Amino acid sequence: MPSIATIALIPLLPFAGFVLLGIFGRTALKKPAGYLGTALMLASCILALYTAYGYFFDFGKIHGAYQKLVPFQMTWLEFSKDVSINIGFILDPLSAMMLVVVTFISLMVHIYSLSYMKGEERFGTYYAFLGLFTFSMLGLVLSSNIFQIYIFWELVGVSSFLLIGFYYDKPSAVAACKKAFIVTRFADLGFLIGILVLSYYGGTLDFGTLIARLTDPSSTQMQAAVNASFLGASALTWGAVLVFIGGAGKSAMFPLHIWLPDAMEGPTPVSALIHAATMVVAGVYLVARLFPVFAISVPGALHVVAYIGVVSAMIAAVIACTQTDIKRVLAYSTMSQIGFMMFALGVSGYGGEAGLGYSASLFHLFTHAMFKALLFLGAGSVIHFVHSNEMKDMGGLRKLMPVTHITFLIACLAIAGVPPFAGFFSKEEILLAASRGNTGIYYMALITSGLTAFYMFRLYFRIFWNKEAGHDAHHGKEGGFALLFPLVLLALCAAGAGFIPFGEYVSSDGTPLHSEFDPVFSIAPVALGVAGILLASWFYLRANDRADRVAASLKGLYTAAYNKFYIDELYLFITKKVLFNLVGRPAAWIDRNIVDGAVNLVGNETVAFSKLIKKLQSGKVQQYAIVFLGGVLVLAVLFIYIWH
Amino acid sequence: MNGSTIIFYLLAALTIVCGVLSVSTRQIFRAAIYLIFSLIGIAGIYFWLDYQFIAAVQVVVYVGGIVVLIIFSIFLTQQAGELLPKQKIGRKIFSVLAVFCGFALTMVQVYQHAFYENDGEAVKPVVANIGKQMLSTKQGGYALPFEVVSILLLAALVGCIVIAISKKEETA
Amino acid sequence: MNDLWIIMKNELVVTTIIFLLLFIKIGKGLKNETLLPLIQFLLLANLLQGFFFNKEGLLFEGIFYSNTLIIVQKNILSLGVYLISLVCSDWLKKSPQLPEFFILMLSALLGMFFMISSGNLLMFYLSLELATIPVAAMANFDLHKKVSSEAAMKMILSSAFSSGILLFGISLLYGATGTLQFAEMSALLDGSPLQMLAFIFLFTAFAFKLSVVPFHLWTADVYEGSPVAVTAFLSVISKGAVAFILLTVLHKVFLPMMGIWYNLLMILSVITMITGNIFALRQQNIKRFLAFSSIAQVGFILVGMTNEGQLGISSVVYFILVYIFSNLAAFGVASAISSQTGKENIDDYKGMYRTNPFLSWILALALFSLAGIPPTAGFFGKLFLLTAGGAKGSFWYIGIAALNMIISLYYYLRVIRSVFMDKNDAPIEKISVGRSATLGLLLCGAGILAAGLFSWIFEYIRGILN
Amino acid sequence: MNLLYLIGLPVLTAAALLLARSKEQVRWISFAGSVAQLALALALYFAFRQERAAGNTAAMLFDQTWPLFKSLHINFHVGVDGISVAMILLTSFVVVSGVLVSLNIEKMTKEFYFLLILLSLGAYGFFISLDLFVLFFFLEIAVIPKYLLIGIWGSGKKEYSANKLALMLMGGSALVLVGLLGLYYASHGGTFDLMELSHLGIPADTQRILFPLLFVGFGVFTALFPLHTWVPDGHSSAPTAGSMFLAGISMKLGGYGCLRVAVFLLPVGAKEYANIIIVLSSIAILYGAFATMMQKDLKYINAYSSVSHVGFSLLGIGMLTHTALTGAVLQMVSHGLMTALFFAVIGMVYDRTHTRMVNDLGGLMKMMPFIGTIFFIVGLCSLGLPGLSGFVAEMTVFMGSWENADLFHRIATITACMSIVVTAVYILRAVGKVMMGPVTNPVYLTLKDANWNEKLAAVILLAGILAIGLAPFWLNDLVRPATETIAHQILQVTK
Amino acid sequence: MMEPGLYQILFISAALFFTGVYGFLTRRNLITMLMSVELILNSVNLNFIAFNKYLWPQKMDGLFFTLFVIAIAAAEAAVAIAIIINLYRSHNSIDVENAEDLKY
Repeated sequence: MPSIATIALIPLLPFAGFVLLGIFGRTALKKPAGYLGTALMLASCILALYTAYGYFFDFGKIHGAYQKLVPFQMTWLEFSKDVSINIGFILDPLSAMMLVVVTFISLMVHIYSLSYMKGEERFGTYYAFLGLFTFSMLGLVLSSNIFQIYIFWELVGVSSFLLIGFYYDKPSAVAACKKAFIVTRFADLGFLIGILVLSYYGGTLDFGTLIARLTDPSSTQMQAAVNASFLGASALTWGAVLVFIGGAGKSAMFPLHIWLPDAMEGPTPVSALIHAATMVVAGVYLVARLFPVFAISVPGALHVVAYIGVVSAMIAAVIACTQTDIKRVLAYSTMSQIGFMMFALGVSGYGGEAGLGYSASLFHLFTHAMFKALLFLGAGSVIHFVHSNEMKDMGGLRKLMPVTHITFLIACLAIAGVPPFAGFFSKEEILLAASRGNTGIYYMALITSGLTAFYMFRLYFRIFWNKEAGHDAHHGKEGGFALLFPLVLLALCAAGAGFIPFGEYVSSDGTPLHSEFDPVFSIAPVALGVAGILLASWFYLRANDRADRVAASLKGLYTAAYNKFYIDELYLFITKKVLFNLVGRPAAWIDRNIVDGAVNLVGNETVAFSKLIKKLQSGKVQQYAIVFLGGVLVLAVLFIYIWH
Repeated sequence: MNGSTIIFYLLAALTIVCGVLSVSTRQIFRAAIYLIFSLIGIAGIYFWLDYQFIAAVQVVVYVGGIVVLIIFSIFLTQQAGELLPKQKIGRKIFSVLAVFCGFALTMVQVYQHAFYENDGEAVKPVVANIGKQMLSTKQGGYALPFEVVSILLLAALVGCIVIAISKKEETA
Repeated sequence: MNDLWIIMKNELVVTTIIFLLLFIKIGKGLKNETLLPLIQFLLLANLLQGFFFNKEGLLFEGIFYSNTLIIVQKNILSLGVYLISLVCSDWLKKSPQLPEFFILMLSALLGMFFMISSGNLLMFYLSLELATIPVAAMANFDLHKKVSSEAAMKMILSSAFSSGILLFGISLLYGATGTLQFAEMSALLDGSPLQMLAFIFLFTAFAFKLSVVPFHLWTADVYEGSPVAVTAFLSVISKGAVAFILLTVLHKVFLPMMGIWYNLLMILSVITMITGNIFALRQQNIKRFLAFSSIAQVGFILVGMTNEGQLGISSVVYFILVYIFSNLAAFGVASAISSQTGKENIDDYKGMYRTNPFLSWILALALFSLAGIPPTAGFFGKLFLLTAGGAKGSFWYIGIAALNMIISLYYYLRVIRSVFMDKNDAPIEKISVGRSATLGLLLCGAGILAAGLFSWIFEYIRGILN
Repeated sequence: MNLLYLIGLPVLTAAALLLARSKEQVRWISFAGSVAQLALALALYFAFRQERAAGNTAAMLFDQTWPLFKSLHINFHVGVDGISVAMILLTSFVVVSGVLVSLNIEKMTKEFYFLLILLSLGAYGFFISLDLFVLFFFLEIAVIPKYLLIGIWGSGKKEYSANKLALMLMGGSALVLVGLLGLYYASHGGTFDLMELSHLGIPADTQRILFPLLFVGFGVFTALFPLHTWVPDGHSSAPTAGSMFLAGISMKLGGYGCLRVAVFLLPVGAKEYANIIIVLSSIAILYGAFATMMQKDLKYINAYSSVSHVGFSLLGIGMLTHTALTGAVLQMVSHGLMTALFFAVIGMVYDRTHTRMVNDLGGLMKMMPFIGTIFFIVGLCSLGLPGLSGFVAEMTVFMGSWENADLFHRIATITACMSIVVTAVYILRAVGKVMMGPVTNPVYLTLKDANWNEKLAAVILLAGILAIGLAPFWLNDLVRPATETIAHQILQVTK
Repeated sequence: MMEPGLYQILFISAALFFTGVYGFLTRRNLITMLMSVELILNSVNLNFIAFNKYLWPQKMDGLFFTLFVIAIAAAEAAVAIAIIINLYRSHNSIDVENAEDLKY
């Protein structure tokens, strides 16, 4: 088992990068910022690989099952004797796998950015932010305490904010980062309340204890949680659903997904890191982390997860077919793929064969990280080349950017589920799990995977084929080594990662799950995928107006999808019209005019009263004497007759 | 009904009627004269009560001193023959009301009060007794108040002089 | 008989000074520049002698008595007079009748001394008049000012009216009890309606002197019209003296009727505080402003007086000491300004801090003390008064008193705001404060701070009563 | 550790200021004095820890008594527990940075610093006194400096704001005064001593009368809804250091008083009125946040957000559980540091751009990265980001609140939680408008970043925020035993 | 008709007292107001003498009180008249309503 320091260094090295570059990144360390950040990340990645390797092949497996190890824990904030926020590390298959994914992708992005972000004025700051993000994400995956997750959850949110808003003088970027933060924050509210509920009934914030208590029907905590009900659902269900809301926000599940497409305002490598490979899967990770509770104690909540997942997957896929900004297409695709992961969890059971969905989901998470990061980085390479995000500015780039082209194609094949690329295996398992769990979801998923192939190849064709490249494009050059190296490396992974026997290592209860490959079952999805690709090539391989005609014939649906089903507008209506105008403005008005007005009124009335009674002091000495005499008489009568 | 009673009521009538006239007449000299008669009436009552010394003092100080002072000041300040200005009717009504209430209240209390009946041996209010006690420092002596009053008179004198006499410096 | 000289020492010293001044006046006319320091020295001597060779005792069969508390009270008054002679020296220097002024003032002081020491209603009445009539004459000392004589007229007539009612009350009391001696009277009070009537008649005279609402109406007019030194004397010394004797009268003589005067004081103090405060809100003239503020302060004094125990007495005495410092500081500043620029309006004070920081700070200190803000002594004074007043557990009562502190703060802050915050293109020019006035103001300022922070002052007063 | 140093030091500083001859001297004396305060506060903290570690479990440490008004049983009784130490630390941090940011004050420099130091004197005295009379004395001492600071050095409708502040605060202290006198008489023995009073068992009926007086009275100081209206006006008109002191120290006097006097001495009253407190503070939290959303002036934004944030500590007090009370204290400390820093930054922005209107500003990050960064960090602290103090405090309050299991408390807690979203909205709006986006005014392009003194001030406060945010356990360990004493009082009543 | 005694005298004095008060309240001329005050004081004197005579004859408290009141009345009248004359000089009138500069 690696020493605590080894594990601790995994997140702390990027953090050190953040601190150093945050303070000196503008001045002393501006030039070497990229190398410094990358070097630290490399070290971190190596340590992560070392740890994961050790865990999976050396010390992690005891009695045939992978154990949850907590090598380190310290009390950070004590609420009461039992309930405290502890900062610690948890090592289990889930976190070990995530460590690898996060550090690896992050390293790729670090390297990629060396070239992509070159010449940026805030180059050092950029690397600082990357470091912060990586630190937060690693902290999140290593969390041994539900509140610790929340802490890093928020930190991930803010570093995402920083990175999306990196070009802070662009109003659209500012709007996007605000939106991303606020929407996820809104979801975090659910998470927070969920934590409160779970911790109240579980009597602890520690994952191990919490899960143990809340999955054991005989424990007092469990009984209390099941018996307490609110609006017809048990407290435990509420807690689980609320926690899931938090996950849904971060993972851009419908209807909390609206921030993700806008988040593409950030630098493209950032999108690759955050909005494709790591942060957005935090929701999946969260559900997976609490999976025993979901699966054993609150199947109802798990259904919610499944349906939200599949609906998100489908909606996103439809929207993705209509978008013209290539990063937005990828963003919706990401949302769709995460939907896959979610519903895979949702249809899964706990333990053994029933836990297939769990393994499949995380397997998909793993492969998706590779090919989606690759897609984004490839798209970044294209954008770098043509200086535009719009499809109309692209086309016929295959000869001009050969490496990008090939790697992008591999990624597209992987995501489309074409064997033998990585995506095929993971998606296959998901569909298998769905078909076993819930046929309705299975069919929706099947359609969605067809759509996936279609929109991905739509993207691919429009970038690299479709028409001949414009004249100015010829002068450009594909990026240098730093830009291409990550592409190639990721492409290799995207091509080969599917052969990892994932279930052996990561499963719902820690015991290895042997997944068998069923070629018969694969026919339908593969066929659909190929159909999607062919359809896309029919529309987009050459420049023609077929797509427009079809779009025109499906006008209503197309416009709706193009406008992302008007969900943004709905949000805008709720925030602007309802919150600002109906709550905020009245609150401000009431405060100034009624609450404060009352205070002023008291003051003004006193002064006014003072003016009113000035006549009493008339300056006439005889009147004074009358008052005097009156006072005497009143007092006399008062005390003689009334108040003995 | 004997002579003494008649004299008393005559004196009482004189005192009250002249008092009322003094505060109601619109000619200032007449007011002063009525005041004198009212004060004389009171002196008569003192006399009737066998307090000759006080009666004498009353006549000397009031009639011979204060009222003369008042009349002098009337000379100094009043254009001859002018009627006094009328008071506002509202003020009058209020005053009458207040005064009547006060009077009623006082009299009710006085009549309801059972005054302590005392039949101890009386000290004759003759000049000898008064003089002796006035300058005594023993039981019932009034030497100290006497001194206080003398200082007061001195201070009043100084005050009067400053206020009324020092006209010259003001104009200078 | 030897005791006479010692027990009446304070009075004798004051009398001596009066005669000394009389001789000075009759003899060679000294210039004010030499006379004023001499008078100040005499007053200082008078103040200092009050601390030594004191003796308790009865004289003239109880007409006059003295004890440590009374001596302290007299010393407080002497201190006040001394401070007035300092802080108002700018005005006094210009006064053409300086010796007369002090003869009158000292006569009034003498009257107060006798009043505090009186053990007899006759003596009380005489000394009350002695403490009033000279002051009325003093009010007229700004001979060239119309308002001054108007003020004097209002004062003498009002006080004559008030003393008429007082006398009527005394006569009824005499009829009902047959004695004028305080010591004998207490046992003879049975709370019959006539006695109550007499008591209320008697009480109104105190109320008049203290400016308790509704007997206060003369106050503001007289304060505004009189010379500053007289206003200061009226608002501080004569109020203090009357409050002292009222304490004695209520707590010793009328103790059997406590049920009545407790309620009486409570009602009157509430009305007084509120009226004083509300009128003070809209005043422009600083003297008139201070008049109403002092009315409000009297309301607080009454709050303390409702406590019949030792705390009541000690808090009132202590407060008056504090009040002397605070009010005299305020009047001192007003006097310095009005005697040099003739300005008496609060609006004229705008931007004064820029030109006269010293006066501004003293004024601020004084007003804060009057408002009862720590660390000034006014805070402690007010707090003890309220502590005394709340002893019966009537929360609403101290609640009203505390709320009145807020209103009063409002108008005190108005002055502060004028002085420190408001902009003014033509603020009052730099005023050269004379040496003795500066000394007086500094003494007041020191007193404002020290009287509170040195807790032994209050403890001493309290200790006397045991 | 002699607690009198805490009073003596400001007094000495003030005296030295009076003797100072030039503006430079004034500045350096105040700076040295405030640094000494900081050092003293830290020394106190370590001494306190040492004493506790040595096993001294007395409720109040370092306590000393001198008779003051013996006949009234008023003593100068001082002592500290964890809450006081935390507050003293907070005060010293704010004082140092307040002095630092105002080094460029030219108008009546000496008076300015004199008042600042006087204010700090009031705060220290308040936090260490264990005698209610003395406590009240120091409470009121702190009012007038605020009035003058706003009225003389303020901006906008400063006289109005200053008046309002002084009158409302004095109104609050008038209520406190009545309450204190009530306690004095309720105790028969006639004592103002906090610890003695806490053992007396004041009758429930009396508590019912006194609790609202004391709580509302102190509540005015800490912006208890609906008596908070002095906050926006006062803060917005005050000079930078004034706002910092006002929000960072002065508002804490009220919270501390609510806890230490009202709740601690009158647990029955607290129990009975807890629901009202909870309702009011929940309203304040959410309503303050919504009102903040609509503000256009940066200072108003922070002032209203203070109303909302202080609501958390009142909510914590109202919840009456041990954790919630701890959270309330943590929130006081956190909010003090945070809001002082926020005002400092707003002041820096204002000094440069001469406007505080959000809509007029834009893109300042480019010219002043340091100020921008601090602005951003403090914004994050305000919206409760982990790693910064706000998170720790708010979460403790939430956790503590959630311990009350009935629906009413649940709803109140959720209401309070909801504010974290609204807070995010207005904070990001402010940050987005002011620091990010295109530069709205070409004049801004020439602006300079923070000076050394401003930087130092910001760093000091930031250090505090981070110290709590990253390692809350030291503060938590400090505060928890103290709040336990209070919670114990309440628990006893329940039994 | 009753035998004259204490109550009759008290009646007279009270009547005189309130007559004086009435005069004080309604007379606009300052000198006549002063005269009203004299009436008030005299009524009090009458009271004292009556009480002394009928109720407490062993001592002469009432009598002395009366004597001193007379003395003080003289002093008060003197000062008042001085003030009135001074007022007359500056206002050219002794109407009380003409001296109302100080108000509100």
